[in-house]
Amino acid sequence: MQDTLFTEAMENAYQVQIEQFEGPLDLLLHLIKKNEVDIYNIPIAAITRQYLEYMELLKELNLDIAGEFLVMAATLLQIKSRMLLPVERDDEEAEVEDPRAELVRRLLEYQRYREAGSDLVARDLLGRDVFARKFASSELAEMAPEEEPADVELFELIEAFRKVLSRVSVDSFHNVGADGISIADRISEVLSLLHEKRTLRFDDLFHDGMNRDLLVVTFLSMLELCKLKLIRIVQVESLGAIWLTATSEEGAVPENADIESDFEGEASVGG
Amino acid sequence: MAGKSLKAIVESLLFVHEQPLSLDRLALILEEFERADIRQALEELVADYEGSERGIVLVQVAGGYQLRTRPEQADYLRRLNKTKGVKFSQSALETLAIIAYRQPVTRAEIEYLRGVDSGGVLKNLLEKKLLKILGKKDVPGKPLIYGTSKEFLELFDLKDLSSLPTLKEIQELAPPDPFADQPALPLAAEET
Amino acid sequence: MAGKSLKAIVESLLFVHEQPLSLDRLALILEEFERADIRQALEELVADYEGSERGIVLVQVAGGYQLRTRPEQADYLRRLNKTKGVKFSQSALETLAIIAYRQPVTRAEIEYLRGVDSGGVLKNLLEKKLLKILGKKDVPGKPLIYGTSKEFLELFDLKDLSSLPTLKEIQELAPPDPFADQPALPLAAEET
Repeated sequence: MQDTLFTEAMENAYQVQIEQFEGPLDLLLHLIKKNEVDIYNIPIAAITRQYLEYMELLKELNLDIAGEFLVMAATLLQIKSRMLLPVERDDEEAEVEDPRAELVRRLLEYQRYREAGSDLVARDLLGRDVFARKFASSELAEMAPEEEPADVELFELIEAFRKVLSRVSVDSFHNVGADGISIADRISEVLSLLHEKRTLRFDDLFHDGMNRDLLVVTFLSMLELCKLKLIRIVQVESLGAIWLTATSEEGAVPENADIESDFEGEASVGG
Repeated sequence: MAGKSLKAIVESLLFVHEQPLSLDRLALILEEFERADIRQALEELVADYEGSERGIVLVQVAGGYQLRTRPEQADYLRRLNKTKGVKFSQSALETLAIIAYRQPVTRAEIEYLRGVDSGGVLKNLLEKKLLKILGKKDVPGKPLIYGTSKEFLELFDLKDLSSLPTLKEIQELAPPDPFADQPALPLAAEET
Repeated sequence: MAGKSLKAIVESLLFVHEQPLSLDRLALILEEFERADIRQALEELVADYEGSERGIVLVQVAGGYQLRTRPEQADYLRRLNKTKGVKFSQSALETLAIIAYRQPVTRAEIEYLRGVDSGGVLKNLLEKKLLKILGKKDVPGKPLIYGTSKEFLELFDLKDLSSLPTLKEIQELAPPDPFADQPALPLAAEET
């Protein structure tokens, strides 16, 4: 019991320390600093030993070792072995590079960006140190445009596409209707509901308890009804509720549904 | 030194707060100051803004104080809205995304993917010249087929359509990793 | 009469606009005024706010002008909003710094410099809109290239990318560095 407690305490202690390292470069910089050695003349054997000890410690603690740490361990060992080889004197003009040079460059560069990062965060950050009016002024609200203003980024475009695809699972369409309700049945159900209520919320047709097949059948029924021009599906505002209306009923159709005339070629949605 | 006085503090609070701030609320926030001093700071600020040739005034509304633009400025402010450039709703973005990635594509295909009528959005995107009609599809009904335009590429600063990032590339950035516990072997080629 | 001068108009526009306003944009909105006059109005406003005992300053940031509170006021404003503001992890900061100074940059380059997988951080920074995808690099594998966004400049109070503080030179520590000036990274095939 005592033992377990002790080990756990140890583990926690190490974990705290381990989390400080962002990666192998971070760890190496730490070791160099701790040993107070010249970064241009790293005692590679000693540093490699300490690095491997640290890996060993992680392993003993049963902690995951990220692949990058192992790659670096291999690199260090490789440098160490190259340091042991005698320098060939044959071709004088091509100066042989110190095996450590590449690593030193990486470490220095990494350190440079790490410092730049802390310089960045020490600036007067908007929302932390300085504040701007990050809300739509009431003066503008009265004359606001209908659509949300947005500087759109490529990433947002992809995210929008991803969201669409996640809503429509393509393979769910392949195994429809093995048992349960048919599209034709569901169509008449939707129609009779619409007959009673004139307009329906899209969400109302999907209940929590519905199985996947019924969801798909319902969705396909709506598409079919659209195709047959028996219903209209409209969304008044972005992210707002989606409504179904029977096309025979004129009144309740929101404004932005007046597009048919602009798309004669598309009027008969078909395929 | 600027910015340290109570007046400056009150001004900055009024500046960043969306709703009017009452004296009570200010006194609560600025607990180390006297209520009377805060009141005086407010009065001075009202006078400062009123007196000089300013675009902003400090007014008393709805039981509090609020910085507002002068009514004379309304015409100019309205222009700000007009020149906001291309605007995107979520539905426009979705539609644009589908067309960008699935072109050539018909309206029916777009609506199939989105699950909602997309005529209005399409019209809007065509008007903004972000889309173009590529022709008619050779199927019954001869539906129009859509693609993205040169302006689309310009908007997103893309050289050509092949520079559009794929969904896969984004998903690869941070995939749910089923092998999280298995570190890559150090033997593998250094591909990081 | 107050509020009619160009300075007052510019002030009110700056006041209501959420993002920094550039001189170009202002010149477009205020078409009946001379660009030079608008510039002068801006300069006078900067001086007005700077000189007096004010809680607000007019700063140049992200390619435009924006009214902001003074850093000295931060403590009081935090009481109002109860916001802690943005928090950055070490990895997010490292990654941002690399991208800010080396853009356009690929994921492989970032990971080489950091020594660790950076997909998750990249995705996170993209979602926070601090980065943008600039397109694809014209090398085998066509990796995506990244840069910082306007929001990045706004957040870090930077006028533009050239006002980033200069990177501390390696030379300070060492003999003259033959590898200065951002050498191309020794990455083989650019596969992310």
